[in-house]
Formats: sequence, structure tokens, C-alpha cells
Amino acid sequence: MSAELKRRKAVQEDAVAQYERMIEIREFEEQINGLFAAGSIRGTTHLCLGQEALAVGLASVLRPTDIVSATYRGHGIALALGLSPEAVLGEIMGKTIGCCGGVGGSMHLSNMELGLLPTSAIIGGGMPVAAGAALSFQVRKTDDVAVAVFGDGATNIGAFHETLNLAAIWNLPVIFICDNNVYGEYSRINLTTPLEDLHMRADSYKMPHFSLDGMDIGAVQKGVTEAVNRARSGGGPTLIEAKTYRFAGHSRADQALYRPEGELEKWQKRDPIKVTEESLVASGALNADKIAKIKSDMKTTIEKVVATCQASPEPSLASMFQNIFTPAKVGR
Amino acid sequence: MSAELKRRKAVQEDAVAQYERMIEIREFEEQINGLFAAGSIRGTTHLCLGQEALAVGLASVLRPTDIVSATYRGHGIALALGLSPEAVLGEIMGKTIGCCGGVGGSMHLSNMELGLLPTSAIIGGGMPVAAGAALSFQVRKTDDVAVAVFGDGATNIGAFHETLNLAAIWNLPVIFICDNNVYGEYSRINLTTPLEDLHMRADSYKMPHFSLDGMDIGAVQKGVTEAVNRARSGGGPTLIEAKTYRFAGHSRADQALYRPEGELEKWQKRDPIKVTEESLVASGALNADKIAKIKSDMKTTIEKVVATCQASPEPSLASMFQNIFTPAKVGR
Amino acid sequence: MGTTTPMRFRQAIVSALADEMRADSTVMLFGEDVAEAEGPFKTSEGLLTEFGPLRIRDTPISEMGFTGAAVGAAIMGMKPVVEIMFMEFLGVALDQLVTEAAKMRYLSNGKLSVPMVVRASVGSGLGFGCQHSQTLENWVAATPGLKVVCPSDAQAAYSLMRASIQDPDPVMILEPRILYAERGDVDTSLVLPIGKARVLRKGSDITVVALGQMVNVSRSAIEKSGLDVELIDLATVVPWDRETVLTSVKKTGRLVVVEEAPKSGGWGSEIVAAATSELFSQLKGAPFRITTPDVPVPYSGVLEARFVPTADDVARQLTESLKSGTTPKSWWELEGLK
Amino acid sequence: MGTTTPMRFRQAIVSALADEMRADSTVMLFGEDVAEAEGPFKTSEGLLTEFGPLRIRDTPISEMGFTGAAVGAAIMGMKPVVEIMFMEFLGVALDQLVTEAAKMRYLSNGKLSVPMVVRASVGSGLGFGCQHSQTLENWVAATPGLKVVCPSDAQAAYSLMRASIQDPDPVMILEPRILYAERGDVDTSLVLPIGKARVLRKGSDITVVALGQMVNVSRSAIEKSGLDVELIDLATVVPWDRETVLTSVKKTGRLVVVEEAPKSGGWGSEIVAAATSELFSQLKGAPFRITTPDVPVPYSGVLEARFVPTADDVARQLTESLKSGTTPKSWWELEGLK
Ligand SMILES: Cc1ncc(C[n+]2csc(CCOP(=O)(O)OP(=O)(O)O)c2C)c(N)n1
Ligand SMILES: Cc1ncc(C[n+]2csc(CCOP(=O)(O)OP(=O)(O)O)c2C)c(N)n1
Ligand SMILES: [Mg+2]
Ligand SMILES: [Mg+2]
Repeated sequence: MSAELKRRKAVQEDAVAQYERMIEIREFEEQINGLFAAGSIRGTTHLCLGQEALAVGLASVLRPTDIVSATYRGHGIALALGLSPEAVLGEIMGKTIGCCGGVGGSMHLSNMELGLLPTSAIIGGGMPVAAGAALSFQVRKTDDVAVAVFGDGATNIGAFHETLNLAAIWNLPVIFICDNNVYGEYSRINLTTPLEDLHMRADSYKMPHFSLDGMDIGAVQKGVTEAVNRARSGGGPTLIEAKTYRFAGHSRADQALYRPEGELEKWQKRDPIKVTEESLVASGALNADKIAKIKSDMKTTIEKVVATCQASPEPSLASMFQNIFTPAKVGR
Repeated sequence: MSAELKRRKAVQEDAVAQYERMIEIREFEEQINGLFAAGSIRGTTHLCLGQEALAVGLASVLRPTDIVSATYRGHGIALALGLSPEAVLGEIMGKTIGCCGGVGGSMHLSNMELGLLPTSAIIGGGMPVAAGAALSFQVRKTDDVAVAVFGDGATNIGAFHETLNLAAIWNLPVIFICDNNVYGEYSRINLTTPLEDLHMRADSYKMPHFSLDGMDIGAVQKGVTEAVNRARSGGGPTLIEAKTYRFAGHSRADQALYRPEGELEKWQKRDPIKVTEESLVASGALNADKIAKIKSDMKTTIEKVVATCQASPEPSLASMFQNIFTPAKVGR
Repeated sequence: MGTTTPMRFRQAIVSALADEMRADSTVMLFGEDVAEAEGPFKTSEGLLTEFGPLRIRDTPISEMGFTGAAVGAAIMGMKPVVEIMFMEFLGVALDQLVTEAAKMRYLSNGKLSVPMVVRASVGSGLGFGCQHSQTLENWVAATPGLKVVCPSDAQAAYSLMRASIQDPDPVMILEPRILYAERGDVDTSLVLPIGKARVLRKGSDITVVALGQMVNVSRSAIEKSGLDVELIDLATVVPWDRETVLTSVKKTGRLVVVEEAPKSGGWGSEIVAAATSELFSQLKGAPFRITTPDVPVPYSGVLEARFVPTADDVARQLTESLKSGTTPKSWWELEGLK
Repeated sequence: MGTTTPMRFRQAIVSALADEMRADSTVMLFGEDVAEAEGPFKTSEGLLTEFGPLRIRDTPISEMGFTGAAVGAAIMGMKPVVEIMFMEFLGVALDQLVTEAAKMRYLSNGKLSVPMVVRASVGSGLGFGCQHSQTLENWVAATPGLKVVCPSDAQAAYSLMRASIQDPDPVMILEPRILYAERGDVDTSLVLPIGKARVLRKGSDITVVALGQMVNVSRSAIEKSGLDVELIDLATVVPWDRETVLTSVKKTGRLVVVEEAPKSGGWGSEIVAAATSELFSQLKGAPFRITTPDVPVPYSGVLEARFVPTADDVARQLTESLKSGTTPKSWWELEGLK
């Protein structure tokens, strides 16, 4: 079993490992924030601070043979599914150690062994692709499922509508997860969408739907499990709306000054890290000391990851010309 | 006042004129059917037999300064809005007498004096355009409204979703009329759409919606009036589903053999022509003799129209090169 | 082996689809009205009956949705064939083909292939008007990661369809709608690899490169002209067969491209530009394109017949250019129309 | 009149929008985050404050919806300007621009104009990866009824924006993203008509035609080369300025196009093909294109810097071609990479 598959297995089996992965994501994103602010990485980036419970909760329920399509805001999901921090950070830095060898970048993470399709930088781009993966499962009669994760803003793009309708009429084993973090770029969702509970849109397709508390990993696991079970057993698609909040700005440059006063603070009270800590302390699985140790170990780990990625070679010029077409073959 | 504007005025004022226009459309479509079957017109065509009440009902409620976007299945709406039969048939025949001088064709009818935008041959193509017309009314603070007419099948295209959401969030004076004639090409709506009452999709946009009996011109007028009044008075968009039935095949070659037995016959019992006749006879406005005369006069009229169009010249080669860019002008 | 069967172009498509589906259980087909109704142009006749509703599917009117579904299915190991009824409809779905499918291999560091096929009917001549009659190669032509082919007869329709389905990368097939009813002889054992042009006629005076319905027009033009022309059916627009074309131009010293796209910005400019850049000193006369004018496709039958290059017009331009070594005027320039 | 103000490229865009909105109450702007946030690239700074929410609007993420809304508003007499944040997003909205807007005048027998502007940021160099870095002129270039412009400095950004808004037809403006922060001098009274190329440097050895960010690169290359090159900023891709370009090529006898599009199928092939066809006998050497390779835009900064033609590389190719009269090898051919 590959190291990354082992990482995946860990979050599937153990609540403390899930918590650790959430801490990893948090630490990772904060490192990236610093690196970008310092100007030591170019391009752009989209952090998922505050959305760790959704990523890890999802990864803990799915099998590695299930398929996930996600977006440019994909670091957390990639790490949760098992990609190594080196594979993710390396890609963001454009180094050969990155999961795409440095030619893809921050918005395009993938690892098929773990079921992660290349994340798409086009709003709605990954949704029909996930439905297509589900179509292949249906035709081959496996019981794998496909999951499309997308933002609240993405519920206004045509591909959302077309994909949900297609998935419903074909009864595909696909789960649509709307990560409603309240903002699409700099616009609060209510400015672009005349509806608060986005999952209600599934009624247009007679598709089962519900919302869940995306700040609570337990709620995520429960909801996703319900939808996954339905899909695996031939019951078709589900639209889930996870209510989360984007703790950071939209992308590197954004300081999110457009937020109403007090909104961030209100949501931070339900910081998914805190929520998980409380539950694990209550169950006796963790205590303050263990928590402090996990956090400081993770800091060290991620600092090492940064160093490793900085030391990783730049891609060769030749790599620009590779992987465009499949090397030719003749006949079947 | 132009002759075509007078034609429009007629259907706005008088129930018998409305009936006559329905007969005109019926007769017109049947002539076209014959001409195509005989091979004397090339290309394709999409008849609206059975959908006359919607076309005339709509035209009777709107002002000529209101704007309509419609589809390739547009002969009826064009005639109802006031385009002359020569303008419509001429265009279908590709003659200079046609409303587009013969370069547009059957799928592209228009007349801006009567508020008809060039009909679009792309599913969903006309919907955002109507919303844009409504946007211009809103910005200029007129009380005109825009109407988008489209089919049941069109409710599955992305543009439908994006346009309704945009119209709702901008509170635009636009009315969306889904002409649910049960089929999209050769597919019954239930095979492509997991929902019977398509107007329910407006809930996704918190938009008012209802269905109406599209075979009954009175019901059409009542429903459209309600929506138009809302739009004119700043109350925003409405989605109306008109329940109709396509009496003919999808296009010229289609014999509609895929219809379940008895379905056509069931709907023909509620033929909009018959429904209107009954009501006008009941009110005393018409009797059997008058009806017979209207029909036979119309036959003669349309036959003359055919002759006129056949005699109309073919477009000149030069007309292929016109109207692509606006003749240049410099500065404002 | 080597025996041919007469069939229509559209039947060649059906046969190729059926043969591929028999050979490979991962091949599937979907699009609007391709199953029950057997295709708006009858290019899937009998397929639902033989292969069933799991593999042959009607779709809602959702080009973005079902083209994207093909991308996902292809990534997971299926070989989906998607029908876009008229090429213009790709205007609501281009993202999935060009920005997703064509980049998946690159964006997965070579881990993924996307063996999907998108078929679309293209072209003018049938009175469908300006939103249903274009060829629009330009929408897909400059896309690293995407292959684009265009058959000009039943044999090519058959062989290129099979090659496209077998290809591990996304392939777009442009099917000239006006050819669906044309008859031809098909050798089902004949392989036409993607990227290989077809030399349909050997000649030494001029090299003519044509595509789709312009191949027939060019053939008639050559006969009318009586010139010794080498006729090449480009067959693959991307990646085009530089070797075959350039070898021929080296030999003849003259290049004429006959295309249905509008004068400005069509695929032919690439051929002319590349040949000129590489073979400049070997050219005996100005290479040029014979195209449609820069106008929307007109509806009127009279106009549409003049819109596309005619055999007479192509013959005239070939003859004139051979005499003068310069680029002849287009018919609309001759008639003072633009 | 004639006085210039220093400003950044993106500020020139803001100024042009503001000046047009002041002069014409029908001008409006919408797109994602253009109002409250003043534009993802700050190209609408201050506009909401000055012109209010009726004319400056944020939209949902619905490119097809709001591009289509611009079509309808334009038909009814408004002059909407639509912002498409990255050109690739037009892949979900192409239909409205190319199949609706560009054909409305034709399909209304000349009764309708569609005075709309679609702006999109384009190009590579900022580490956005292959779905956010292309120029994609090919998507819109072969569309009778649509004009396409691309400014290369602040002056052009200002003047072409004004010309585009004033134009009665749909105009697509491709804005090289990497130039937004560049400074330049802007004379707000200077008119740059659509369809007119800019001769930025007179010269007699070679004609170089460039576009967008390749104009600066070409300028540096010319300085490095020490050659007497005539540099033309094409500025308008459709309809391109045949007269200016062909007059120059007639004079120099040599043509090199420098473009950011991939080798195959870019706008430059049109220029090379047209110039060759019309001026064949007057050419002194092979006309050719210097382009990016046929690959997706790579993310890595090291690779992206080599992806676009560099001044050194352009200088090398100009020098070589003047000596040999033939087309020089691209850098990737020299390095044996393709
Ligand atoms: C088709 C398309 N339009 C616009 C964008 C630009 N864009 C990138 S992220 C974003 C906001 C998306 O918001 P949401 O769906 O809520 O996801 P979040 O970023 O909050 O995770 C936008 C508009 C895009 N990438 N693709
Ligand atoms: C984007 C797009 N996809 C497909 C088509 C082909 N097409 C033309 S009409 C039609 C059926 C439309 O059905 P519906 O919306 O119910 O309208 P109706 O024809 O019944 O009036 C289809 C699929 C098209 N014109 N545009
Ligand atoms: Mg969001
Ligand atoms: Mg219908």
C-alpha cells in the first residue's frame, strides 16, 4: 500500500486521525498564506480555512475507489483524501515533487489512486465530470460512487442545472456537495442568489436533498453516509448543502473587507477544529496536552514539508511538452 | 400606422379577430405542411399546430412596445404579433418579401415594430436576450415588459437556469413562458425531465409561477395579464407554464410515430380552435355560418399569400454581404 | 479483407459505431434523440436494439451536462461517443471539450486519458440558416490535447470513426451534414489513422488541399479544369499531416486550399502559412485559399448555392493561378460585392 | 487636446469606461464583482460610486446569462459592457456572443444593432495555470459580425475601449492581464479606430506584426537585434488592417508575426497566409510566425517564462531570417523538444 493510501486509510478509521488531518490542513493553509504574503510563491491560491470538517468528513466516508471532483479551493480535500502535503505544496510551488510535477499549479490537484480527479478552475467544470464517472460505475455495475464538491456561487452556473437534471433522470450514483461558505469571490451569496437554502434547488429535479452543519465533522459524516448509501444501493443522486464559512479571503490578495462586522467572529465560535476538539475531549480521546502536542508536531511537520518542497527541483523544459496527447498506439 | 401594426391592434381589441388570427395560423401551418411535403420548400420547419391559443392570447395582452423572444417554432407567434403572412411565408421560402429578405429563413422571424426579436434556433438562446431587454426597460424606467417563450425541453438547458436566477435577483420585468407541448424533438418530456410541472422550477429562484391551460385563449390571457401586470408595476419576473400539445411532428420529416396511442386524439378534443369557437358561439359572437365563412375566406387568403410569395423575387447576391456590420460611423 | 460494401455515409457511421461497440464493451453513445429515435440524421439506426439502453442513451437538451458526463465516463475507462446535433450547439458546451477534456492528461501529469469522441454535424447546403450551417473548425482547432477529424466520404466516415473511438485522447469528428445521404464503397478493414491525409489523386501541377464537402467540389473542379492536380483530403485538421502536404507542395510548387470556412481565420490559413514558411524558396506561385466569404451562411437556396465554392469557381481559380502565378480574385471580388 | 497623463493600463480602462459613461447615459457595466469590489483586476474602480447600482452591476456566476442579457439590452438601445474575468470563461457563454449577438443584425435584415462590448482578460505570465492563461483569439476570430480588438499599452486600452463602446456592433476586447499594472502615457483625445493597426516603429528590413503583450516583447527584441524593423501593433484582430500590414510588407519584403497563441491555428496564420497570397512575388524571404508551442500553458514560473516568445528569441529569429531568407527554428526545435 502506498504511503498516500495509508494516509487515506488513517482518516477512514480513526477519529483522532481525522482531527489530526484537520489540524494538518489548518496548519498547511496558514503556512501557504504566509508564503504568499511573503511573495515567495507566485500565482494565486484559494484557502479552505474553516472548511476542514467537510474535507475530512467526506474523505473518511468515501472509499479510495470512489471518485471526487472538486475545485480550485482544493488543498483541504486533497490532503484529506490522502495526498501528501509535499504533493500539494510542491504543486503550488510549481516543483517536480508536486502531484502534477509543477505544471498544473495550485488550482489543479489530483491523484487517481485516491480518487481525486484534477480539480477544475472553471466554475461548474467538475460537476458533469463527476456525473460521468458515476455513469461509468452504473454501466459497469460497480457500487462505487462519485462526488462533486462545489461552492455556493457555483449553483448559479448552467452546468449545475444540467448536471443535476441529467443525474436525476439517469439515476446516477453521484453526490453533489455544495460547500456553502457564504461567499463567491467578494459577493455574499444573498447578493447573487434569491434563495438561502441552496439544497432546495434539488426539488427542480425531484432529487433528495438536505443541508448539514459543515462545521461539525460528525454531521458531515452522517449526512454524506446517508447519501453515499443511497447512491451505492442504486437509489440515485443527492444534493447536500454543507453550511460552512470561508475564514480567509477569496484568494491571495483578498482581505475580505466586505464582510459584515461580527460575521467572521460568529462563525469562528464554531470553528470546526474547536468543535472537533470539544467532542474528542468529551469522549476522552483527547486532552489539552495531547492537543497541544498534535498542534506543535504538525507545525514542525509542515515546516519540514516547506523545506522539502523548496529544495525540490524545478521542472525541466521537456515537461512542458509531455502529457498532451497519449503516446500513440495503433489499433485496439 | 403600418398595416402590420393594425393587424396587431386587431387582436388586441376583439375576440373575433383573435379567433380569426388563430384560424389564420392554423391554415398557414397546414399550407406550409403541404408545401414542404410536396418538396416545394427546402430546409426545415417547425409547426405550431395546436399551440395557436398561446400565440394569440399572448399577442392580445402585450403592447407592441413590449418585447418577445421566441424560438424556431415561431410562425404562430410571429403571425399573432402582427407580422403579415407574406412576411412569414416569404421568409420561409427565402424570398425578398420575407421579413428578413430571405436570408434568415424559417427559424429566424422578426419585426421590431411589433416587438419580435429575431427568433433563435439555439435552445435557450433567446432567454437571456429577453432578460436583457427587460434590463434596458428597468434602467430607462419605462413600464414595458419582455417575454421569453420557449419549450418544455428548453427547461433543461443551462441558459434557462442562469436567466431565471439573474432575472429574479435583478427583479427584471420579464415573463418566462414555457410552452410545454409535451415533446422536445422525439422525446416525451418525462424521458428527459424528472418533473411534471415545469413551472415548479421557479422555486429555485423564489420567482412566482403557475401553469395555465394553453388550449384556452381565455386562460392564456388571464395568466399572462397577471404576470404582465406584476412586471409592469415593478414586481419582477414570473414563470408561466402553458400546457399545450404539439399536433404535428417536431419538424418537417417527423411523423411523430413515438406518441402513445390515443394521446393526440385526447388533446385534439381540446383543440384550441374548437375551445374558442365554443366560447364565441356561446357568447353569441359567432355562429356556424360565420365560422364556415371565416374558414373558407382564410383558405382563400392564405392561398393568395402563397401565390404572392412564390412570385416574390429571390434575393440578390449582394444581399448576402449586407447587414453584417453596421455601416461605419466615426465618433458618437 | 479488402472487400467493399456500398453504403451511405450515415450508414458508414452506424456501422463503425456498431463494429466498435461489438469489439469493445466500454464504448457507449449518447446525445439528443440518438436512442429511441435512432438519431436526428439516422446515424444510430439499430444501435439501441442491439446494445440496449445502458450503452445507448437519449439525453435532455443539456450539451454542457452530457459532454461533461462523457469526460468523466472516459476518464473512468469508458469510451463514450457524444452526438452534438449541429456544431453550433457546442457554443453552449465548449468548456467541457476544450478546457476540461483536452487538458486532463496534462493536468494529471499523464495519469489520465480521456478516450471520448464528440461528433457534430457541420456545414452548409441544406437550408438550415446561419445558426445551423457553419463548420466552425476554429472553435476547436487551436487546442493542444484535442484531435479534430472530418470525413469526406463513406469510407472516411467509417474508418475515422473507428480510429477516433480507438484513440486514447479526445477526438472531435466534424461530419459534413450534406454528405449523410451520399453513397460510397466501404472497406471495413481499411484503417485511416488520425493525423494522416489522403492523397486522392496524384498530380504534378498544383497541390489542392480540401476538407469535408469541399473534397467532392475540388474533385469535380479538377476534372473540369483538365489540370494535373494532386488532390489531398486533409481528413485530420488537428494534428494535420504536414508530411503528406509538404511533400506534395515540394513536388508541385503550388498550393491551393479549398475550404468551407469563411475567408478570415479558417483552418486553411494554417496550411498556407506553414507551407509558405517552410517551403518558401520552392514555391512557383502564390499559395492561396478558396473559401466562403466573410458572411453568415445565407438561408435562401439561391444564395447558399453561391456561398460555398463551386466546382466552376474552383476550376477557374486553379487555371488562372497556374497561368499567372498570382492569387486569383474570389467570385465576390469579381462581382464587386465586397 | 494632445496632453498626456501617466496612468496604469488598468486605470486607462477605468478612465475610458468612466468617460464613456459620462458622455452616454446608456452605457452600463456588469460582470462578476465589478461593482462593490470594483473588479477582480480593479478595472472598475470608482464606477459604482459615480454611476450607481442601476448602471454598474455585480452578477451571479452565470456567464451565459449575463452575456445574453447584454445582447438584449444592447438591442434595446443600451450600450452594455460585460466583463468576463478570464477569457476561458467564455467557454460557457460563447453561444450568446458568437451565435446570437454577432448574427442579430443579419437576422433582422439590418434593423437591429448590438452595440455591446465583451471584455476579457487574456494571456500568460502570472502563474494562473492552463485554464486561466490562454489568449484564445481563435474562439472569436472567424465570426462575421463580431469585431475583436486587443490593446498593447495604456493608450490603446483607453482609446480602443472608447472606440469599442461607441461602435454600433458587438466588440470583444482581449485585455492582456499581465499589462494591467503597466504604466503608460494616455492622451484621452487620441482616437484609435477599430480596424486600424498602429505602426509603432518605422523600418525597412522586416515587418513585424505583434499583438497584446507580444508588442513589448517585439520592441525589446528589435532593440536587441539592432535591425531596422517596422513594428506594427495589429490592435484589431477582426477586421485586421490589411492596408497597413500589406503596405509595410510591400516595402520591407519580409513579414514576421509574433504571437502568444499556440503555433497551430493562431491569428498569425491568417496574416501570413493573406500576405503571402497577395504579395507573393514581392517577398524577399519566407514569412513566418514566432509563437508559443502547441502545449497547454504551464504553471511553473520557470516554464511559463520560456513558454512565451522572449525578446532574445525573437531577436535571434529576426536576425537569422534576415540572413538566410528562410524560417528559423523555434527554440523548442533547437533544443530537440518536439
Ligand atoms: C465559469 C467561471 N466563472 C467565473 C470564475 C471566477 N471565479 C473563481 S472562484 C469564483 C467564486 C466561486 O464561488 P463559490 O462557488 O461559492 O466557491 P468558493 O470560492 O466560495 O469555494 C469565481 C466567480 C470561474 N472560475 N469560472
Ligand atoms: C442548444 C441546442 N441543442 C439542441 C438543439 C436541437 N433542437 C432543436 S428543437 C429541439 C427540441 C426542443 O424542444 P422544446 O424546448 O420542448 O421546444 P419545442 O420544439 O417542443 O417547441 C432540439 C433538441 C438546439 N436547437 N439547440
Ligand atoms: Mg463560496
Ligand atoms: Mg416541446
